[in-house]
Amino acid sequence: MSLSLEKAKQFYYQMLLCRRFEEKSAELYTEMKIRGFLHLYIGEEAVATGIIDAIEPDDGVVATYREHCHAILKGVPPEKVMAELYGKMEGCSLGRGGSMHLFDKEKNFYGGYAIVGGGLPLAVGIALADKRMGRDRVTVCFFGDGAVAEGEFHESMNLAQLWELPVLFVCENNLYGMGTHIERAESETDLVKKAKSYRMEAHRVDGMDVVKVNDAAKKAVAHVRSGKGPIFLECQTYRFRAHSMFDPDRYRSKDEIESWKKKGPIVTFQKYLQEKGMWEQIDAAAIEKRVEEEIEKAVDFAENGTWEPVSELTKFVYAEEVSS
Amino acid sequence: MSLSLEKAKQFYYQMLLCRRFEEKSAELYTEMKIRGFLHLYIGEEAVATGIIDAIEPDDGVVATYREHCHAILKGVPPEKVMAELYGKMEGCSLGRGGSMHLFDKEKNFYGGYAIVGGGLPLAVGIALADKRMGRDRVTVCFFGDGAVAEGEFHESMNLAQLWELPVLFVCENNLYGMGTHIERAESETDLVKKAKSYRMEAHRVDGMDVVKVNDAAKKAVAHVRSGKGPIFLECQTYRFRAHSMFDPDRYRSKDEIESWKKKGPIVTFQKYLQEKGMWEQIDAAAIEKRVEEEIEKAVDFAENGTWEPVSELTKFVYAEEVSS
Amino acid sequence: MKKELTNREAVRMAIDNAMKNDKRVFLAGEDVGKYGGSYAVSLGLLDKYGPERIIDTPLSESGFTGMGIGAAMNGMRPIIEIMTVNFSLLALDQIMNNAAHLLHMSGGQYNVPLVIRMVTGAGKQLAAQHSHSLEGLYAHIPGLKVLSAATVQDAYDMVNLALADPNPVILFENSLLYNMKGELDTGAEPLPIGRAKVMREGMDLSIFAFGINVFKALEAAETLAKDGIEAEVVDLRSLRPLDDEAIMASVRKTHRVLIVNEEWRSGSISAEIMARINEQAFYELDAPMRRVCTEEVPIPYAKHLEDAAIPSPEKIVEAAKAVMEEA
Amino acid sequence: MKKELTNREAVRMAIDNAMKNDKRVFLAGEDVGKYGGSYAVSLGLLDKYGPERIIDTPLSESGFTGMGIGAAMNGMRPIIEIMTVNFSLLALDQIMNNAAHLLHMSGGQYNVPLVIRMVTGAGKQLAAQHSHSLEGLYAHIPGLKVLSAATVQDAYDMVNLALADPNPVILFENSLLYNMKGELDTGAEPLPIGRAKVMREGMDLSIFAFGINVFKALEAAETLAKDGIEAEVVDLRSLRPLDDEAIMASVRKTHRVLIVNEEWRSGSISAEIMARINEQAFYELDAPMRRVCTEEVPIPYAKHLEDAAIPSPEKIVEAAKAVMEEA
Ligand SMILES: Cc1ncc(C[n+]2csc(CCOP(=O)(O)OP(=O)(O)O)c2C)c(N)n1
Ligand SMILES: Cc1ncc(C[n+]2csc(CCOP(=O)(O)OP(=O)(O)O)c2C)c(N)n1
Ligand SMILES: [Mg+2]
Ligand SMILES: [Mg+2]
Repeated sequence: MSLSLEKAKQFYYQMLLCRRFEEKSAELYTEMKIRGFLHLYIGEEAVATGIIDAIEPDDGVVATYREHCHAILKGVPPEKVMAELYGKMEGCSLGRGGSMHLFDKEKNFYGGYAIVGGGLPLAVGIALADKRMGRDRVTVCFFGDGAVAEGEFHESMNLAQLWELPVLFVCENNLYGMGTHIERAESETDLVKKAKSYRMEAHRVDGMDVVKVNDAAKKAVAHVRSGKGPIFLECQTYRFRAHSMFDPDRYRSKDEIESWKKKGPIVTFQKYLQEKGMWEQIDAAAIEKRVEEEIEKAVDFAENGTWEPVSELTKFVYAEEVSS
Repeated sequence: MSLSLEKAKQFYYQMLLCRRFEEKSAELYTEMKIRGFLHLYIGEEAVATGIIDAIEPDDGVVATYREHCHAILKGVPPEKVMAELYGKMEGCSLGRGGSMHLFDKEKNFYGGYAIVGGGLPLAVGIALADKRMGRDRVTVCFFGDGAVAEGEFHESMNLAQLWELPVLFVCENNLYGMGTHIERAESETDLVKKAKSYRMEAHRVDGMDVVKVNDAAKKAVAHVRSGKGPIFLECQTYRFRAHSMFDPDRYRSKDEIESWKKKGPIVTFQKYLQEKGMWEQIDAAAIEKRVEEEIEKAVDFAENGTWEPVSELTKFVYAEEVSS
Repeated sequence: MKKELTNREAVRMAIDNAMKNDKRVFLAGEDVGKYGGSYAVSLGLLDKYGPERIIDTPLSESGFTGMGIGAAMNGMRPIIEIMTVNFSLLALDQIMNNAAHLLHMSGGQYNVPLVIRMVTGAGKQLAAQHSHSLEGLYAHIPGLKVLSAATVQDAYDMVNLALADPNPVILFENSLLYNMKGELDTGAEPLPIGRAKVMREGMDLSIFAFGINVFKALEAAETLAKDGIEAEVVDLRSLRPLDDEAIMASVRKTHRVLIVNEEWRSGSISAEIMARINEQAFYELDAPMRRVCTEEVPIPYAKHLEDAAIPSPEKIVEAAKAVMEEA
Repeated sequence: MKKELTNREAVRMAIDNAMKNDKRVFLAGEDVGKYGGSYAVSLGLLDKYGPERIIDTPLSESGFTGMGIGAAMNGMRPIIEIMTVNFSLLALDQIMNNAAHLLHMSGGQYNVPLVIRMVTGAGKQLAAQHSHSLEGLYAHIPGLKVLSAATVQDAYDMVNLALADPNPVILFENSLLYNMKGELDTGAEPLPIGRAKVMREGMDLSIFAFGINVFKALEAAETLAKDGIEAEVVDLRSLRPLDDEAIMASVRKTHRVLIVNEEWRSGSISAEIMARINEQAFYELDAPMRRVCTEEVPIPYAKHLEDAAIPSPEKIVEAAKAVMEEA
């Protein structure tokens, strides 16, 4: 199945936007405009791009602390994400959440969670509510290979399959949980087998290839939406940057990183477009320019944002009114 | 492989001892000599009997709250177990633990644990210590089908296999976790498949047949002791009594219980011995008498036990001396 | 409408009514359905509402509690039953890091209207791993509300208050009270979250308690009365938020304080109450405050040792007298 | 032997020595090996001792903490590193129900000589799920010992004290202190578990603190001194057991009390200290005790909000003055 030109442009734009957004964030981190933990998704953009394209605006996404791109792709305006990284009131979590806790209820972006594995049970519950309320929605839950070792992964897989809930579990297998290679963390490194041990339908996909991810996601989403129960997708990918800005990256070789960069999602997609004869048509330069402008706009927005008055500190500890 | 007469006598004696011990306990419970939760193993005796026979006195056992028989089979004197159920100082846990927390360090009985799944990580650690210290020991960890849903099961399986530790995991699959049938608790009810998803060697065995359990256990223990890593054994069994003395047992049919009773471990073993022409030789009446005497002795011992002075209440909150 | 029923029936009735009136409400937990609830609270509800709304869960405390949080974020009103507080530690990450923090860390976007019920307390010879009282641990967490019912009326009202609240609410129930009978007025306006209740008036000292210890305190108060000491017994009811106003009002009246709770003494909620009285009514105190708590020991199995470990009317009387004997 | 080094180096050196001298000691936790420790505490130890003794674990807090308990029961002396206290909730069941209770529920047979190290505290803009201070929660649990190091000397000594203790010991380390330099005397007899330390003498009020807040309190004390207020600053060091004797001694000297800790105010260890002073030194108090704690809010990301949420020297000065201004 060949990609439409429109889709091709969209994917290229999205992946580039993600990439540049995070490169800029890294820069701003060294300038100390952004603080706390900053986990970059650079190298893994094909996964979120391919997956989130396959769902509807009404569908939900639950993500981790490495979720800038997921938020943006789910429709959270980059400027609101950037403002959040700055800690400004105009941020998508009003500056309370920071990089690890992006939220946007309007966009059905259920948040970034910083306890590894902690988002999975929530995705189960969101999906359960949809099923019980007879809604046609799908919930996509992203997590890393490291999360697979947590008990919550296991409990969530079982619940989701047992109750046949509309969840798409997306494991972003970038081979490392911080500095620990999956070979040193999992007795069985074939994660698809793990999902299957819950009788869950499960597939592996090349997470560096946005087209393949998108194809797999579309099939998976159709399955999940049709009421046939959850699906587990393992996306094999790699992070080009350190785990976080604090990580001296001592645990893997430069060679390993370089070899993965050669199959990076943007390069891979470019090659694909060239092969299909579409590369010229998408006008990469124009996209690059558009992305640049957007990033600039986002940074401006964040720079001009306001600091929430300290008197508001304890706001949002409790919801005041009975929500309907 | 045929059983020696000696073994046949031993198994019959052991299973009968377990059975009568617990029948007596139930009686004493209604007489309010025993209180708290009392979980009976009646119907499942072939499992612990067959397994514990396959290990050495020096090997360790970690068990659950349904562990009277495991303790006795591991060598804890029945009278010390009974005294524990009475809450007397002469009990194997000095009356502090009760039915759910039998311990006997001398016998390498590492205890009964009442948090479902809570014993598994301990077994991993005990085995890790043996491996690191170059000891030749095996740790057997018992748990129920219900425990398989807990995150700790998953984490423990992974750690044990990842580090190739000398643990034998014995899942006593009696089909129910309290009132919840495994079909309503596990999306995949084939528990062997779960273990295999950690690359762990795993087998299923008829848990009502002590000979089969024992055969499987001997092979498993040899494998584990040889340093080849952990093994998972699913023993299919059934509890004839309610979950605990509090359980009105509303969730399963009388028929179901009766049909399992027909294949109960003692009846099954009796049939086996008859087929092998050994039944007459074991002198069941003599064994019954011996068991009766032991139970009587145990009850006497417990009755004559002493109550720990209240002034000792806070003893054992902290170990006083630096242990070596 | 007034009627007499047990604590257990009151909780069940409140859940039943809520299920009937609000399709968003469901009950989930281990053995709440087919077994009928480990303490028979939800007995009969499965037949009435079916397995889609009375949900038996696997043994996965973290998983199904988190599930409840997600469902609450997505428009439902889940009641999660954690069989006993002892097992809630397995779900504490979900309760603290997600349920309690979500509203704040999302900048006010996601509130979590979740009710978590759990049985608390010792007294049944269930030994070290099954006898915890951890009310103070939960009351420490911003974002949660924490209630403890003593009376039949509160057993009923608190389920309703919790369900009506847009925040995560923890309900502690003591299984030893389930069979206790009392009067329920289903038409009465419930005393809100955050309000304590004076159960017995007295001028000589204030005894603050909650849950089962309210009754132990009332019993002690009767004994004390025979010795001419009139104790005021206050049922705290709401452990987060605490009713500072009611607490200080009683202190200003009696000038002497005794706190009774079943947690291990150090760091229990008794300490927080003492701290607040010190902060807000220091000059009202005529004597050091005292507390009767559980001894700092994992609860032993043997009955006489368990009894010695936890509060009793006798200990309360003794401590109250000690408070009165101070200068 | 005396030398100057950082807190991080002190902890590392203590672990290193223990590994060298006792084959039963091992270190296990997430990224303690190849990564070098998430805060570089164990950097270099993998090369020295190999993966059998410096054990990188999967993300399985409950699993590997329970593993440590089992290994401790079976003759080893494990040091389990839980990357930060925030993740320790996932292991709390193992810590409370097993590590803390095993000795008692086994009738004295199985002690658990386990050391659990974890990073605590806010101040790094890590927001709601990564900024907890839960010292009081752990100090509530009978069977545990709980220590918090402020100085380089204690960072070193406490590892040794914990390893020598036959009970499970929780060590809290504040990552903001890791780079702080100080003097270490490796030959000195360490101040035992259960002992507080006066860090600055003063006659006017007692400030009790631990961990990073000792330094905030000392800074505040300097400011106060300029206004003629001489604060005594006591580093509590041991949060379970608390050093009642040292606390009361200071109260009897100054008659005024301020407690500083970074937990959420309600139900934090400040409350327990107030409770004990009320119980043991009530008549010594000239004024209500006060406390500077973290506001009752999940820690926000934005720096100015985070700063506003947690204790600071300014807040301590202000509170100290308020204590002094009382009658
Ligand atoms: C429960 C828990 N333990 C530890 C951490 C610290 N930590 C943050 S991310 C991470 C690695 C997670 O790896 P993975 O799930 O593969 O996701 P990735 O970072 O590779 O995207 C660790 C150990 C945490 N946040 N939560
Ligand atoms: C963590 C935890 N959750 C719930 C319980 C209450 N409970 C005790 S036993 C049990 C059922 C366990 O079933 P299974 O593991 O199959 O063992 P069985 O009782 O059948 O031997 C439950 C729910 C508990 N003790 N611990
Ligand atoms: Mg990863
Ligand atoms: Mg079972």
